[in-house]
Amino acid sequence: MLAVHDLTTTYGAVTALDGVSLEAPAGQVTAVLGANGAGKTTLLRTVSGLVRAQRGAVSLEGTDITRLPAERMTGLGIAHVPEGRGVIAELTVAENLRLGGLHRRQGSEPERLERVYELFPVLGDRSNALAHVLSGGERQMLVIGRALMARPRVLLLDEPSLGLAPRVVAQIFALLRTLVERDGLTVLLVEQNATSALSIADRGVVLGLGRVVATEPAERLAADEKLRHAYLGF
Amino acid sequence: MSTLAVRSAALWRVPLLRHVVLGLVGLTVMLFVLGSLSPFRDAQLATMAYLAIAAGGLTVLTGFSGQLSLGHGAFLAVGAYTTAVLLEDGDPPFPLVGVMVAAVVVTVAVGAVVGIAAARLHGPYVAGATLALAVAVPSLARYLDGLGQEQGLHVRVPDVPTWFDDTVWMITGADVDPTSYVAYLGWTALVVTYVLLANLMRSRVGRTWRALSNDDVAAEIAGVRLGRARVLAFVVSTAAAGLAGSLMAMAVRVTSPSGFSVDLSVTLLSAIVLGGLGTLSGALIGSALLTFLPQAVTSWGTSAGLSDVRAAELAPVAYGLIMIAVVLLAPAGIVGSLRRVWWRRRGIA
Amino acid sequence: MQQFMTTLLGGLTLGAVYASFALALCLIWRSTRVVNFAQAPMAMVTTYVGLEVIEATGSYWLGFAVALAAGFVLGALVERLLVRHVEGAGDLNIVILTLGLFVALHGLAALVFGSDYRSFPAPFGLKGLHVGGHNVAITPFGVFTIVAVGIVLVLLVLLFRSTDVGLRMRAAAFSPEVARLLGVRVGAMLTLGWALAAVVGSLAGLLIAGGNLVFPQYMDSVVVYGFVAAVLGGLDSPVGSVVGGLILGLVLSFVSGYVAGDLVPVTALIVLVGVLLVRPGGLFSHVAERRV
Amino acid sequence: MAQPVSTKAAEPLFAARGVSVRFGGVQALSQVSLEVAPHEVLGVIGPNGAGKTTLFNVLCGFAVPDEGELAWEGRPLGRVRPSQLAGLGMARTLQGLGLFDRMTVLENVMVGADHHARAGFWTGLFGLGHRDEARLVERSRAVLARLGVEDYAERMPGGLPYGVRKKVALARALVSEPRLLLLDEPASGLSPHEMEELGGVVRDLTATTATLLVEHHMDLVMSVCDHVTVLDFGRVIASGTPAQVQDDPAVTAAYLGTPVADGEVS
Amino acid sequence: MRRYRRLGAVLLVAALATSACGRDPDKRDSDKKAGDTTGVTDTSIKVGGTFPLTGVAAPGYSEIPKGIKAYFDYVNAQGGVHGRKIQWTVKDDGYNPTQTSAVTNELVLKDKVFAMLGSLGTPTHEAVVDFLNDNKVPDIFVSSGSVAWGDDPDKYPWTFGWQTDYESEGKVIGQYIADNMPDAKIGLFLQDDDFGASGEAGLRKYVDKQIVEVQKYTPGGTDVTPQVAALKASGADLVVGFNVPSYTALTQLVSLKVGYKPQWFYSNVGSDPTLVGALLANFSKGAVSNGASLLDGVMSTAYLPGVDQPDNPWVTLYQKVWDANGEGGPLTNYLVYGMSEAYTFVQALQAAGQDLTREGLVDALASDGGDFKGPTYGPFRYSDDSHLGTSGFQVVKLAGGATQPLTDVLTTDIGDADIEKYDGEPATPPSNGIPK
Repeated sequence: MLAVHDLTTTYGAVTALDGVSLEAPAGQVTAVLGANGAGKTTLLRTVSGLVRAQRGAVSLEGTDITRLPAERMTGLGIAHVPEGRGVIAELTVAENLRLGGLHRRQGSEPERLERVYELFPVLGDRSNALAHVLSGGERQMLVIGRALMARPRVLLLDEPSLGLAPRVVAQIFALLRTLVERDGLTVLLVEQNATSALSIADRGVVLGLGRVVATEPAERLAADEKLRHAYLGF
Repeated sequence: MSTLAVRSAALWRVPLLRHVVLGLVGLTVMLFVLGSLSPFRDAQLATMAYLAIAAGGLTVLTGFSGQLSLGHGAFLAVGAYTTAVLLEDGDPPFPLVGVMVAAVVVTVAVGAVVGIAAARLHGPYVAGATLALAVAVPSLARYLDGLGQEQGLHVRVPDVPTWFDDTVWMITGADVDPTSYVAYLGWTALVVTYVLLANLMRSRVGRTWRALSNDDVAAEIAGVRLGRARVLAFVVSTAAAGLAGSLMAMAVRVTSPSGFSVDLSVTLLSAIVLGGLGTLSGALIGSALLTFLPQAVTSWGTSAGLSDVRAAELAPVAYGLIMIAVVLLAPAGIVGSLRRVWWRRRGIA
Repeated sequence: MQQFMTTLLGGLTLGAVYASFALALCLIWRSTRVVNFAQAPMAMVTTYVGLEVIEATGSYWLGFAVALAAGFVLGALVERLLVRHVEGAGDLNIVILTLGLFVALHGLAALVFGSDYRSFPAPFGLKGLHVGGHNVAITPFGVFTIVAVGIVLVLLVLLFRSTDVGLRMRAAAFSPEVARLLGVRVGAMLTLGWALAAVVGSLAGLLIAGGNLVFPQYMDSVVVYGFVAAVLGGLDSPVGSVVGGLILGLVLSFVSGYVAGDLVPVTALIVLVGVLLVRPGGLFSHVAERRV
Repeated sequence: MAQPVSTKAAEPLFAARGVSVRFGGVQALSQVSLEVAPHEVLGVIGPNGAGKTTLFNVLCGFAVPDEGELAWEGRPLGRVRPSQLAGLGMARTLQGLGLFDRMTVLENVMVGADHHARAGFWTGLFGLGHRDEARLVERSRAVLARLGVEDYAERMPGGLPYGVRKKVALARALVSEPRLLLLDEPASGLSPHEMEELGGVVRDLTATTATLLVEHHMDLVMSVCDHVTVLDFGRVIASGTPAQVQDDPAVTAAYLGTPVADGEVS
Repeated sequence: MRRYRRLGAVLLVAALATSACGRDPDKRDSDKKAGDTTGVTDTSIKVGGTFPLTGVAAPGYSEIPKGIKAYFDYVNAQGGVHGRKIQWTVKDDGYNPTQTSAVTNELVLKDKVFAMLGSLGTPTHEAVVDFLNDNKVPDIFVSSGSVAWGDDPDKYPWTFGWQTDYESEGKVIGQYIADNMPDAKIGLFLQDDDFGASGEAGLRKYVDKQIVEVQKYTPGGTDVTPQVAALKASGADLVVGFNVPSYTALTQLVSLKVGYKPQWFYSNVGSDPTLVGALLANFSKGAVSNGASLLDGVMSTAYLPGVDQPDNPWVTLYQKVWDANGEGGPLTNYLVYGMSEAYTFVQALQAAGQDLTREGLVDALASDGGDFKGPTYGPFRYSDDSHLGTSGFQVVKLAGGATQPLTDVLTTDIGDADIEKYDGEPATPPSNGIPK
């Protein structure tokens, strides 16, 4: 489905990604794991075209999309969900959601809004509130709901667990799994919270200092020493 | 011989010596140049001198400490009106140098107040507030009876002192008429100002300014007291503006509100942009362009068949376009761009 | 009493003009974080374009429409050709750029349209209105000025609140990166923002010009007062801009009518600095956060 | 390599007690306390969003705590302004380097030495301060030499390798001869070799200086720190020697997370 | 160290010696004793002037130098004056004194004109009058009615006025009001400078007690609503305006707005019906159907024949000159003004004789100028004691774009001089249109 080959990205003199290759097979959750600064977020930003790749290629179902600008991604069915701070705080919840659905018009807008409110009832309750007042968990739900408004085929998720209480994390991850199984969504999930991510992922990729350290099925990785070392250094 | 070369090279590194030597050379050249030119050229050079002094001050403020003043014309006005009040009857209470010092002192007092207010603002707010100042000061001069209202005040430059006339005559064989006298004053003041400003820029104070205009957060962490440094830059800059205003009053011979419109402030800013933000030589080049470019452009315009009136508008069009082009193509300005090439040659950058 | 009414109504009309100008500044500030010091000369140029059309065709409204259209084009061009290329280059460069534009447009207008005073017609009478046998010191054109600014404010609110384009523009302004991820063409939205702002600015130019004399510097005072009005309301708030404009118009009108005309700029300065020192974000802003 | 010294008995050089900060509705820090003893390296670690940067900003006066206080040698500090740090004997590096790009490397470092300068405005104006300047130059060059980058003194930092620029930033902090050095993610963007070098420098500094290190490279933290404080959700979840912290299950859980129970969406 | 001290001593002595020996200052000026002929050759005379060609005061005034040029061209075409052709250079000062100073520098120091002629404006000319007198440049016929141009020849021996001064005009207007409208409540609308102040001084000699309100404006701003509102509020039913033409148009517009209908009495400067009418005509059709008609009934003064009198022999001459040498377009009162100044200047050149020097020109004007006959209604006052220009007026009323005289030609002078009826015959131009 989504394939990344030999991707290299630098910020000035700093190399953030150093020849990363990985695949996110259709209808599966692929978790990208790693400690702070391992290059996880950069990976997503490069895939979606926010950052220019120095080298390497990104392809969607065999079509090269490396050089496409970010605003074209929704049109291709790729939704990049930034972490919870990616809500537009100055807009209302409903406006944030509407914004997500401007580009792919399958079904009427109220209908799609309704669907998101079904998934996240709390958003429905606060639809006219400014996103500014939402809690961290609600913000995370909002950015995911906003991405779903475009009915994407591929979801790029950036640290959905960031700053959230474990109970909320569990709720969001469970929802994600449901979406994958019900709608056949392809998910590339970037996470620091390895155990949680691996518990819903099919496969796991561990990044360390901008390189792929390991690629393994999720259950195997969960018990792997490499993971522990990448995170804790011991 | 080589030790002498080494030693003089070492001495050259001492800013004071280097600046004073350059200053003395400048003064000498000035003496001969002004003596040999027509009074009209001298008058133009007097104009260039006060523009350059003001632009030098603005360089400290905008190019060095990163605060944008669109209201420097207002400070020139303060200096000019102080001078005009003291020179109204052509018989100042103290020598001419004292008049200039008084202009500087009064302007600095105003500049310090404005600087304290401006240090608390940032970015476009400083620009907007100083722009409002540029409009407010001339209108205040209109309002106050003692300042001659719309008509302004006459400025009578005292007669050329005999000793000065004689000395110049001895050296250059030319007489000093009142117009040239102002040019001599202006260029002497220019050289002194630039030596002092150059000293300051090379000193620890200048380094502090450059640091805070580069990155104020990092500068603050490194121990720079932002507010104090910013106000100091304002004070130094307005001191130069006061001196420039004083000379402008003498060169123009009248001080009236319409002489200090927003145009003047924008003109000064364009001088430092044209020449390159942050260097005194840039300010000097920019002032020269402002002084001599209009005539060239205007005469080009008339020869291209425009009427006098229309041709006179070509100069502002040229400034405006050059300002835009500089920002788009060479943000470091003329001198800055040359210097960058120089660095690249020497492999510094 | 009569003078009070005259001053009050004069202040409201003037305030409406400052408000529309401040609104234009605010639109640009919100989308690109630029204070467009060239707003006034841009409006001056489009007003001249309108005047030429009026003189050629004899139709005020045609000239009015052409001037607004010219504003749209000019605003878009300035964003596309100039502003876009200095984005992220620092406050200083952007301000200098708009000032360069300020100087150049002044000169160009004088070159092309001449620098004589020219009278600009008004579509409605310039005689004061009579209400119940009393003369009210507001002309039909003055009423038009206030109404026009009101309509523009309502239209802008509708645009931003109720249309997809408005939503896209707001998203692009508040959070360009997120907007891109959601498929918004941020560049196009910024261009549109400048174009709309220039239309509003052009309207201000036409409103000042109507029934008055026009020359290349006729908008200059509005540069300062429009900026003060925008800051008064908070550069980020369109409603604040309008309220700020009206407040400033009234304050300045009363100072001019009862104290001295020459003190108007000083008053504006005092208001500006006072507001900035007490509430750096303007009367209608939330508390500014410090960035590290 | 770590030499855990029992310093808890000694008077701490710098301490934060019960610091809490709220931003809008988010509790960024709650009741955080830590102590840095003289000559000690204290590491502050934690997963993304744990509140490390906020803590750093509080320590430097960029953010004002809603509760709690800071103390320097046992005396409460009150409201600190960033520019006062140098005077107190503290120096900080910035995550984004914060070098002055239009100044040479040497001048960059000299700005850091500014509070040692004696020359004032008037000396500067009349160009008389060259002896004082010479002292600053000497001092700055010495620090650059100590970090092995004196060859770059006359260059502009913009075009230099990242590792060199990091060292320049460190030199700018060190030249003020601080008694407490605050390092904000000093290892980000460095190669493993450069990181090792950095570790050596930090260890060497303990002779004169205490260091507070916010870092996410565990190798570095575990090898140079005397003590480590772990933050999660704005709270201190563990504190102790590197060995103690490594064995703490709370730390492992914070970093690796907890498994998600399979279940239906509520 | 000691060596430097000795060097210092030498320098000091040298400096003292220099200043002590000083050169004889007169010697250096000796070459100028014969008279200054700067700008004069056997075949040409360079003359320059500064005018507002752009900006607030440009409408109308920018035509004056065109009139001057047309008349000089006419004279040059007939051989010039004493065989010399007059070269006329005009510089734009935008009515900004700072700019006036700069362009005057250029005319005097770079272009080296023989004399300045007709330079316009009170505040603007204030900026350069000292400079011109210091440099002994004839400063002829300042286009402004300030009494500063001529009331003190000792202070400004090189400066001459031409038009009627504002103080005398104020006196004539004041006396007319006192005689004919003794019950009027007078409001004043004044330009905030010497122009307004002199007019007010003249007026107050006759109608001090009738004045109920004084409002001033600064050239540049175009909003005069506060001033007009204040005049209205004061209850003034007669407004005397000492203002430039643009402000006549503006006051008329604002009066419409605030519903104010006093009797207007504009000084000669601001009352040109053609120009003001043109400015007003462009405004909305409903309100101002015919700009000139808005001025019907407005009172003013006149000291020169205007284009509404096409049969006046002077106007006939100027029409001929303009048709032959002008830039096209209709003859206007500002062109008439310029040509009249140029005519008087040629008279002065004739009087100065074949050997033209700056001193000669000024002496000739002071001794013979009082007897010049020309287009002005009254005589000139030039003498050794006064350099003020003409002093005769008529009070007139505007109707249908033309002026109707309300009085005889009256003459007076500044200060306490009486106002008298002038009984001299109106002069007619010589047949070739060039003064002898």
